[in-house]
Amino acid sequence: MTVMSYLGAIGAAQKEAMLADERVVIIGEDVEANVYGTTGGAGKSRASEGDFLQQFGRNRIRNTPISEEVIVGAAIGAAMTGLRPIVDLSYSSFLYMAMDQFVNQAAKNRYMFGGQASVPVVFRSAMFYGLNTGAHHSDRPYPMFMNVPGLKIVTPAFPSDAKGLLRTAVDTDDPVLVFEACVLWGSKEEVDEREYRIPFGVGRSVRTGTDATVIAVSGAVPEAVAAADALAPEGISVEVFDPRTLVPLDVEGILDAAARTGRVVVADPAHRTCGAAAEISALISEHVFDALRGPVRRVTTPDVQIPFSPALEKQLYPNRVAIADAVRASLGVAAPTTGRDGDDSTGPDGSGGTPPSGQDAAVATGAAR
Amino acid sequence: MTVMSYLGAIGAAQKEAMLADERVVIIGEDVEANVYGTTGGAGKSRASEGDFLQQFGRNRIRNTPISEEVIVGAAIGAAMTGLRPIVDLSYSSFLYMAMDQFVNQAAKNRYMFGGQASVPVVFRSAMFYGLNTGAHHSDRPYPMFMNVPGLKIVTPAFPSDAKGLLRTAVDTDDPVLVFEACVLWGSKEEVDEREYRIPFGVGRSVRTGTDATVIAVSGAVPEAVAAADALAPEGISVEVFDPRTLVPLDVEGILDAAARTGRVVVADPAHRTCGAAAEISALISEHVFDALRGPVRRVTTPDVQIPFSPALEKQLYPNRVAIADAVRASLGVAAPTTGRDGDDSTGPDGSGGTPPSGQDAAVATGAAR
Amino acid sequence: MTDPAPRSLPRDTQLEMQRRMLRIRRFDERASKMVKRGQIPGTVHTSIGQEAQVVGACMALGDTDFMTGNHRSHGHPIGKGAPLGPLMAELVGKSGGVCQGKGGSLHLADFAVGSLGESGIVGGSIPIAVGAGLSSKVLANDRVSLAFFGDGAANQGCLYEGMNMAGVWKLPVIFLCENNQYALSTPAHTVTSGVIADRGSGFGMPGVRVENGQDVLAVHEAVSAAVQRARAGDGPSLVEVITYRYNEHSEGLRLGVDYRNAQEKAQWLARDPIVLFREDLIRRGVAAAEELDALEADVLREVDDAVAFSDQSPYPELSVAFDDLYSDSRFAVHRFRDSSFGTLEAVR
Amino acid sequence: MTDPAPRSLPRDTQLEMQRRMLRIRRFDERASKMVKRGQIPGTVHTSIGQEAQVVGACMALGDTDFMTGNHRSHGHPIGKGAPLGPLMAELVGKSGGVCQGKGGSLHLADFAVGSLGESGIVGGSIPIAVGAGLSSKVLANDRVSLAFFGDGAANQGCLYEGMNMAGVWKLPVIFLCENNQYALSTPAHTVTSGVIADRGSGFGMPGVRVENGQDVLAVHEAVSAAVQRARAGDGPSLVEVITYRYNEHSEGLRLGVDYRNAQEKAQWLARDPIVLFREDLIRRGVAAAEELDALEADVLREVDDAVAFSDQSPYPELSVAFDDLYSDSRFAVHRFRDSSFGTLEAVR
Ligand SMILES: Cc1ncc(C[n+]2csc(CCOP(=O)(O)OP(=O)(O)O)c2C)c(N)n1
Ligand SMILES: Cc1ncc(C[n+]2csc(CCOP(=O)(O)OP(=O)(O)O)c2C)c(N)n1
Ligand SMILES: [Mg+2]
Ligand SMILES: [Mg+2]
Repeated sequence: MTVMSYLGAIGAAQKEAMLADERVVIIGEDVEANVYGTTGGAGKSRASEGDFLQQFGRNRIRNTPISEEVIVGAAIGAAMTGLRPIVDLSYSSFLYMAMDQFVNQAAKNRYMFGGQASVPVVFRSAMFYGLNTGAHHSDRPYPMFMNVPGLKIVTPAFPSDAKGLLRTAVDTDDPVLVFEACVLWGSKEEVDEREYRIPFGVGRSVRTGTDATVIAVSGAVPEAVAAADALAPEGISVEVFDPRTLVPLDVEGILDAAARTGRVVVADPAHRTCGAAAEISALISEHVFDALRGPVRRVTTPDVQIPFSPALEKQLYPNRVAIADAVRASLGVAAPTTGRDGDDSTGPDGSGGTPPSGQDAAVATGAAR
Repeated sequence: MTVMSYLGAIGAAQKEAMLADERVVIIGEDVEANVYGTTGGAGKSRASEGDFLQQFGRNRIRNTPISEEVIVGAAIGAAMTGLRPIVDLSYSSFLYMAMDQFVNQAAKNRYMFGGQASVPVVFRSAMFYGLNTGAHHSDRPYPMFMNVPGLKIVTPAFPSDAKGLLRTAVDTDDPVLVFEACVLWGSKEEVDEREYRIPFGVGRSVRTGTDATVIAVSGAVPEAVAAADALAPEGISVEVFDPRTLVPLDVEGILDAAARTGRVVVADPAHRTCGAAAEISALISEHVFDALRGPVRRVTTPDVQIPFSPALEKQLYPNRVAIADAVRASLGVAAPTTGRDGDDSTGPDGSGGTPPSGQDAAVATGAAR
Repeated sequence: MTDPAPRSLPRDTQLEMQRRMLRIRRFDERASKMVKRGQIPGTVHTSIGQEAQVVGACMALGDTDFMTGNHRSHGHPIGKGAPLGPLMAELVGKSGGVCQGKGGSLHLADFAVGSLGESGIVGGSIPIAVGAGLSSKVLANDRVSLAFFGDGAANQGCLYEGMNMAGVWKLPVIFLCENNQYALSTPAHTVTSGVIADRGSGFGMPGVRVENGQDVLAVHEAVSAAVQRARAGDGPSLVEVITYRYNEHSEGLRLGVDYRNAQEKAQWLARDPIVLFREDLIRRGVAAAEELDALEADVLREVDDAVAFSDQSPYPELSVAFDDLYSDSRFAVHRFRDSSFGTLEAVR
Repeated sequence: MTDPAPRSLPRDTQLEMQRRMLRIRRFDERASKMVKRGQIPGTVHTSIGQEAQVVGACMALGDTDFMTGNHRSHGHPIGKGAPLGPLMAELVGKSGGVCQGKGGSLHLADFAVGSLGESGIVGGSIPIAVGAGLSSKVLANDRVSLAFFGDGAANQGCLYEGMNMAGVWKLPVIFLCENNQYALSTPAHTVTSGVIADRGSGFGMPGVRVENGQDVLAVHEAVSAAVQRARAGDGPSLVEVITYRYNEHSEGLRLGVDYRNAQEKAQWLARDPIVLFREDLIRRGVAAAEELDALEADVLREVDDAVAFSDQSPYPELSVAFDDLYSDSRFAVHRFRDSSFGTLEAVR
């Protein structure tokens, strides 16, 4: 085992996959110079040992023009004819440029050609939210892809999952979209440096608990854990379950986790309407209605676009405060009056005063009460 | 009042809007020749009286290249600078080509520029499902747009709504997507030939009932009505509620209709996962949990792409049989044993045998039991 | 319109050209009838009138070369050598269809002959062809990839992204524009700025215009040059072929306005590619009239056989609707088969 | 590199050019510092080194003409004449920002000066500019629309869709490629097939390459010709300007590899557009050195004032996050304000 960061684990998986199979190629903007940190060596620079370009050459490391539609389409075509591309689309907000290729080609080709086509291609992108880059870089668009049958959707929340799920993704003969929340980039974990795979459709029980269940997705997972930590001293025992892959979805795991406590909160950084949380909420109500002791509560980003100002942005995403509030609401208990816990948002030390940094959960984050 | 077809009502609204405001222009492929039936006169041909091209000229009837991305983007730019375009995108399956412009420009510009931009543009498209045109023409993609804050989404199910909602759409200073199910094209209704508007965010109670509530969207509305008709002789009284606009959504109307009976079925022709039905189900569970006497049931198109063969396609969409079965399931009653009602699917009289035409609801349509 | 095309191809090749053109003509004529009789659901887009353009291009490719197409879809796989039976069965929606009935006319594909799929989305398959060229390049397997698209599709941005990528990576790709001068009801000149073939040079590749696209040998020559260039590692080419479709955009479509005038149509009908080539073959002594008559009769039989093949093929079982969405299970969106159908009680 | 640009523009115009170039330089220098000090959140992309290209283009436009831009965003509105204070406040995220703090560096816009918005999506604003040209045409109001985009963006398909549409409808649009020879770490020549300017002719419009993009007058002349053409109703133009950015792609970005060599950088630094134009103004007797010194001092003060304006502006209230998503209410996604927040009980 080695301690790896989230990005390091992705880089390691990519290298393993490149070494294991000549048909694996990496396609994307600025992958040569390792701008996004997953095609470098230990030193993350082209010069350093283990650099992908040096190791695998320009035939397999394809530094592209800025042409998302044809990047995605060409990767699909290449996958249909013998390669197994990993496409680095940098930020998730750029996926829309290639939406037609995702929906009408990647998702449909195997089906519509009666099984003749195989489309083994992985599309990676970072959800760059929470970093004050404004509405054009902060998207979390996985729900719209969940509505497209034929795609598989992976949202690893831990370095070890990032590595094992990416290897499975490369092995898969179907198009896989991997969404990597940048708020997780810094997280570190003991990761097996040997090859391993984590199957799709099997969630991870992050924490067990008896009073309430939080189903948490992607960047909301560490916040859910922090909320559980904060609630423990109040005598509230919280189960945290991370589905890890949204398609296929571990419905059984979710239902079991939900039914065990009967009080459920779904924490999902995507926009609310028709988001992953909506689907999970609907599934739970449909299948284990009788086990529910109250409504399934959603903690999501509200249905606004992402504003730039540090005074506005961070409070919008599901955080530990909002999740904890929702859990308390599900139990019908009030928050302790002693100051709020878990406030780790930091405003920049800008001129003209510090931006309001507190997380006013009642107003900002959508905690149910 | 005049009897109008669904398409006729749309054409009438377009003409009214063109006459009322010089800034309204129509942009789209083949709009000159009225290929899609909403820019013609009574006779639907260029030569006939009332033809849009003759009446309004090429400056305002813009027959475009096949370039969806710039059609949509240019319409947005034109809307930001003084026009009020109606864009005819023909089939909904082509919207993906312009996804970036929808999400990153149309939806975000007013917000991200702090209110400086106004984006009064209407995007119309037909959901061409159920007509054996295969996976590239049969999409019902409104759920993915519901996940994009900043867009308004309209799904008229009746000619009178199509006319009144389209006028409101043209008046609105925000981007509006109108999804027109082709299964509704043939429907006819008495429609006021004078100008009128139907407000967004106000649903239509299509039918009142006391035992169960069906919330039905777009092409599922007539099927829900037919299901209610079929259930009446069994002594089951069904309320049918059509939200008419999905964003903004008549949450209050939905909750009232749901709470009134406590037994709810949501019928939605989109794919299931993260679809409109998921959102409506989640909202109902969240807000009127205590009024529910059982789980909210979804009747949707299953999460497969749309196959071409007449033996495969029609059975996949929510139909009267599936909706009725779901209502019965919500009431815990069995279907009457006397033959199935409401089977109106017709197979082509092809060579080599007739395709299986029955709607085997238990297998095919997802009726809950 | 005189053309220096090399009339020196092997006799068999020339006869095969005529055979494939005839196959397209007769297949599409039959399909058109079947649409009108309700025997084919939905609609079809025929290549009647464009056979020289299709076959000239396809036969410049080798058997293992790749090809993608569009909604005007039957000609491409036929031109590439696909058997007719499974194509016809596909149009009808039978389980013996080349896509098991799941694709239909708009989405034919026959991977066995390098046909990677027709696209109902205008322009949508162009990037796929670029990708096929990329895999050829990476795997160094010498396969060429050809994308068919119309004059209408020539205004889709993905074409230029594809041309740029193929150009800069020197991929073995041929961008073949079937300029039949209309996109549905829209005359190309009203929506096209400049000349399509001229768009090649800005992307660093030859842009060739075959003015006489009704001459199968002229098309074959131009595309063969592009194939040669691609195989030599010199990268992509843009080839624009001027042609004409005889029928309406799609079978059964009735528009209130006729956007093409009668004189124009008559002129093109007088230059029928199959008639022209037949006369050419006879004139040059490549084949005798009787031989060509026999070939024509042969093709008619092939089409009859294709219809018979389709007739005897059963419609697919409903469960087939849930096959082949993913590679690894019949229906794997959720681990619960029913969760796309209804509540869990249904199977529990 | 000698250039026949007309050095005969009105003196005031020439001085205004120098002033706007200086504004861009000093504004971006300050912004860069503020990023490094954590006073500006996120990052910024400076136009330092590209001032001649920006200002030469902007000043060829009239006040009511339209303009769209990209992530390298500050220069465009400054070049178009926007006041600096609200721009700086926007970068910091203050309520006095030109977008009320909701846009930030990547999404500046100042509709008062015809700046319709910078786009963080590479290529994304090109269709918007085409649309602005369309409304000018339909409303016959003589306004021209200019789209700034980089060499990287020149490979986005929407550019060619836009060029075609503008070409065929003869819209008053100028496609201005800021070719600073790199897209992030990627040298343009490694991802561009052919020459960008040469792509105009295939789309029926002039494609002009301004080799000396560090000469503000050379840029101004080329763009003025395009503006004239647009106003005359002759349609769009493509103008490619060769230039160079001095800083890293974005401030604070640290890459392990230096993709630009020192010699190349030194050569470009030696041809600083502001220094060149200062010398030119003095040489031609348009302005004395002292006058230009005063102008420089003036601009420094303007930037100080902009920072002061930003400093005194408060951060926006959180509720502002829910304004201006739609036109007709503060927060209208659902009729229930809370339904994007939590359960209904919260407000009932
Ligand atoms: C992206 C997209 N836009 C629009 C359509 C509708 N459509 C189908 S075929 C066609 C015309 C295509 O013209 P062209 O490319 O010239 O091909 P042709 O039919 O002439 O062979 C149109 C507009 C479509 N299928 N896909
Ligand atoms: C659609 C899209 N793809 C990728 C990016 C990431 N990105 C931001 S700037 C940039 C380089 C742009 O290069 P160029 O257009 O030459 O502009 P320059 O930065 O050189 O001014 C890239 C790749 C993006 N913002 N949008
Ligand atoms: Mg055509
Ligand atoms: Mg650049």
